[in-house]
Amino acid sequence: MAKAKVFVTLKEGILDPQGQTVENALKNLGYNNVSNLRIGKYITLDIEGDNTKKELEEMSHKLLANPIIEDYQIEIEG
Amino acid sequence: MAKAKVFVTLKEGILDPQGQTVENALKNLGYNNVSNLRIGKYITLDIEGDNTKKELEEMSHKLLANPIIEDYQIEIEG
Amino acid sequence: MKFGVLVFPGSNCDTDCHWAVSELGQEVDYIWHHQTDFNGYDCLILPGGFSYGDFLRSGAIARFSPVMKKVKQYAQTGGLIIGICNGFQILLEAGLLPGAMKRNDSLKFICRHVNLKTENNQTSFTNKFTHGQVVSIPIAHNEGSYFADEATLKVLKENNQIIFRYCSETGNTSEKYCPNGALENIAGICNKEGNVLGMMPHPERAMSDMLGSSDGRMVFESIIAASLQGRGKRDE
Amino acid sequence: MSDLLSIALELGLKEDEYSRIVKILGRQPTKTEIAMYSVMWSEHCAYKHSRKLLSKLPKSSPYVLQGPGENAGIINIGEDKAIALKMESHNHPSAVEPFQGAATGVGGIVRDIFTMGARPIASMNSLRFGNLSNPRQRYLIDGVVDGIAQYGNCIGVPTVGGEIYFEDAYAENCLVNAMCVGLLEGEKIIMSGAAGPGNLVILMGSKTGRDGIGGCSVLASEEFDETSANKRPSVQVGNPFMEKLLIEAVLELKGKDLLVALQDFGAAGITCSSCEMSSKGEAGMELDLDKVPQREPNMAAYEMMMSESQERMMAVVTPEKLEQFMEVCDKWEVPASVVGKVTDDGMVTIRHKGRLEAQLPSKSLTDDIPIYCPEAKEPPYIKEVQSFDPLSLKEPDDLNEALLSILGSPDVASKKWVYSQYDHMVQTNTLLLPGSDAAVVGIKGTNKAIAITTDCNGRHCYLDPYEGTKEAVAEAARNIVCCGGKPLAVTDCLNFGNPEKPHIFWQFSQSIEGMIEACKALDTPVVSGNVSFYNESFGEAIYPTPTIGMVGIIEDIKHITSIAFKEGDAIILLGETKAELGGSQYLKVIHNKISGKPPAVDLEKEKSLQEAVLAAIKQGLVSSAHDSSDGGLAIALAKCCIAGGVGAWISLEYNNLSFAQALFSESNSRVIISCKADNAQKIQALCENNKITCQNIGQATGQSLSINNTINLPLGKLRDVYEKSLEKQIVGGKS
Ligand SMILES: Nc1ncnc2c1ncn2[C@@H]1O[C@H](COP(=O)(O)OP(=O)(O)O)[C@@H](O)[C@H]1O
Ligand SMILES: [Mg+2]
Repeated sequence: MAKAKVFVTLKEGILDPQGQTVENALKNLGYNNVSNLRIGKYITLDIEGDNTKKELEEMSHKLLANPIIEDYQIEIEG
Repeated sequence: MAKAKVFVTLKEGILDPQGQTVENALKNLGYNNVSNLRIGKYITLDIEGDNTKKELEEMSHKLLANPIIEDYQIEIEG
Repeated sequence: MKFGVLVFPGSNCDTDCHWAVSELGQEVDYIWHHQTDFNGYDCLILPGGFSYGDFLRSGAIARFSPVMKKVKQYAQTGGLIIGICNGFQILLEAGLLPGAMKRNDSLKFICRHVNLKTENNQTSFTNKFTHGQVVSIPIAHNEGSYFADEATLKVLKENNQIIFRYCSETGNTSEKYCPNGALENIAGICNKEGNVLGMMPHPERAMSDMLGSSDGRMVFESIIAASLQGRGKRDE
Repeated sequence: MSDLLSIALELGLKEDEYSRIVKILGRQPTKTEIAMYSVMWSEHCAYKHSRKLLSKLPKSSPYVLQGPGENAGIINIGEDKAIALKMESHNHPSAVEPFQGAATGVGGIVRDIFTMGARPIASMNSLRFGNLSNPRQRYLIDGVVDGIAQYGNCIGVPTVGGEIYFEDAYAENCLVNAMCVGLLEGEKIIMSGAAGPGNLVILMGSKTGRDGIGGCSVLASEEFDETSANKRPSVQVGNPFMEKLLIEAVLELKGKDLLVALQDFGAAGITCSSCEMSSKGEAGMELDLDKVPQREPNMAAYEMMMSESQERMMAVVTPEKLEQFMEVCDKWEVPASVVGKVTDDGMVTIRHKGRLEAQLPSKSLTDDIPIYCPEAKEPPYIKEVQSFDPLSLKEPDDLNEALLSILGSPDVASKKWVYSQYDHMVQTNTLLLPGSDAAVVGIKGTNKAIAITTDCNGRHCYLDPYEGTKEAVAEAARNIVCCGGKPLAVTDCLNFGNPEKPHIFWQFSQSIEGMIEACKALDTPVVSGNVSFYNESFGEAIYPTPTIGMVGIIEDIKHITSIAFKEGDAIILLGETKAELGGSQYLKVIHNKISGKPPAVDLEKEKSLQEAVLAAIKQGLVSSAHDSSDGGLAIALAKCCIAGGVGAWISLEYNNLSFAQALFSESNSRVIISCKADNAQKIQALCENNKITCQNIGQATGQSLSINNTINLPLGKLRDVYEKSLEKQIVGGKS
């Protein structure tokens, strides 16, 4: 069994109002040194089998991310 | 300037209905080899200054994560 | 004519859509998300709600329901399909309509009546409207900020696929009358062939003045009229 | 001290309560049994301090089909239809985690409704926070509203109204009271009494995890050392998607007659439902915890018995119907497992891993409980505040400014920022959009609608719990009448401090007294409710807050009346304005004072006023109606203008009052009506018949509100202040 992580992020150039709102909130708390904050999804899961890389690609493409607005990245551990 | 990542995850034992539902959906798509799927947040940002580690800790604790139900992890690059 | 209202786990406007078309004297059935072999319908409605809790992205999981294969076939053979709110989101995720839905730019759920400008009244869903007519129909959604890349937007415009835009009471479609951050105030689009419509506002909630507006009736009345003229195709 | 006794004490039982347990059992209890008693005998489940007084509330009326005692009260509305109603608090969980606390509050109250076999058709909520200038309060309201919205919107039950107040007294103890109303069609109600020995006990819904068992972790060291504290989250997380599936599954099970009994899991999960179902059904129950679907490995017996995992229910089903039952659950993708059976020995028997974990007489947990009747003593502040004379304060020079300040104060300002986040239109029955006195929900297939409201002015209850509570009931009824409805029944949520303190218990008993009188006088029996004590921190209690939820019937939807003035209407004031500025918004906002005698309620007057208003509405004489409450007459007039998009030209006679009193006094039993000029006389005649003072005070016209030529405010300005103030204060932190 492997542990896998999938990071889903909004494509560059697509506005991220949530990220912006959080960034503003941080600035209001005095953290003026923060910029370019963006919020994505961090999906962790356990997966069995030998074909995990390919399957994770498929899952991400089909379901976990929406390729029109999102990118994804996969990491497999152990 | 450093690039930082904050991973926010639900504490162990806290119900993750979203993760559960997505896991079921993957199973219905035939990926029966997936388990323990959980969904958290993946926050990326740029930060200036020399005190970034400590400040990111503070921000995460105060705002980015909800310490009552969430844990966080910080990574700082370059 | 006969409508079919799809029911996914978590749909919650299914009964409202059922009620709305019954009010207009039409036959209507529910179609369960597992069903793969239905036929005899003149129009399918994908209702609003939170299919699969809207977890991950709204509509993302529902589009893999067994029923959706048949819905795609139905679309390809020219059948009329209207997706409302969550139904619109499902159609986008399923690729039956172009583009994607993002979270409202306010990051809040918004429930209220909005004004819509009818940009194209030559469709099976809008033939009872006049061109440019401003109507009041409520929205109720968290993810209604329509997005499409430039190329897609260009195609939408070229083919007159933008059906409704958010606007002011007088039909001004400037950005400040957009409740959710949607690209060019887009509230509803159809496919190139004109038989599939997706819209965020809920026409089934605007069926009588007692509910605050009766403008939504025109959407269903248009479908009925189109069907009588033989537009769309009964799937036998 | 014995180990067992110290565990009992840590779990909140008292020493003599522990002795009582030993006596009932005739032996030492097991640890799991102590845990079970500790929750079943807790204030929350047992109503130890309130039971006695609550028993005096009026509960019956020919149309009451189910009074207090079941999951919800039920009233008959004719045409083979009935309405289930219930309100409940989720104060503490919301203070800890506002989003999940409020969300699970909605989930819980909605379950109470469909557990009875009613389809939930409307939700309401009554909220209290501290001052919005404090960022924590803004965080709380944002989270609470978001939690209510996300849960309620997802399950497709419209959240049609509620109320929100901001007082320092709630800063450390916000109140989140959620109410739900359901529609029953046909005769059948599902009850919770487990009947028929041999019948199967089924657990349906989510798996059981270690949610909400924080307090019981004292048992952990005994049974389960290796689990770290961090595995015992005390925050419950809601899953509205599962709830929606449960609603549909349960209603289909009811429709197919597959249920003997059903109970949702409130506090204390399996413990509470197994004990209550057994006790109510005069039966027993045997459960095997190994069969409970678990979300986490290695759960101990007490963890399963105490778990507060959400979206779970317990059903009793006959063996013959099991297969059909499971088919329905499968269809809706609701997990369900048989976990035990009904027995005839009156005992709740719990086994786990082959071990007998508990065997208790069910009645001992639900009926044979310790009852307390604490001492009540009037707190000293009462005399002090009641002797304060608002007339001793200098009136402001600029009453226009004063009016705007009150209109824009968060208690009074429009709650649009809140209700636009709630789906208030789903189910297509919402016949009056939020903004009027009560919410109105149509009943399809009939010409009827129901009106729903929640009311309580905590400030008034603090200054005089007896009058304040009378007022809450009177105002609720008045709100329903103003919408065209006849008040039918009450559900309440009584939020107080620590009842073991004589001053708090005095507030409580005064409040109950007032409620009894008002409910009797207005013919609105109390059919369900909830008590939330111990709302204190650092020794300071919240204001006594007996929230009244009320449902009324509108016999014909053409009687539905909003608060909106119509151009050209005559404006009539029913009722008398008295020198009653005590506890008013005016004192709070303009003079920064919470003091004085709050307005009194003459229940007989109130009753005849309401009858006159309803008669006028039913005769078709009325084009708008609005009761005058928070902020007084001037604020009520402003709201009618804003809602109608029309100004008003008002001329008040105020005899021996000052002008500020005439504008801002919060005297009860007043309603502003507008009507076609021709109808004014008929309305006057109706009032004379009912011995109600009635004054023709002006006309709806133009684009500004003018009162005696002294108040002169353009409509646009009023609307701006009314509609934008709350959002500005929540989002921007500005006041
Ligand atoms: N917590 C809330 N949730 C939903 N709606 C609310 C809430 N608070 C207030 N409202 C709605 O806002 C409107 C005005 O509320 P309120 O100021 O209490 O009115 P009134 O003074 O006329 O009783 C009502 O329709 C009420 O239901
Ligand atoms: Mg009111």
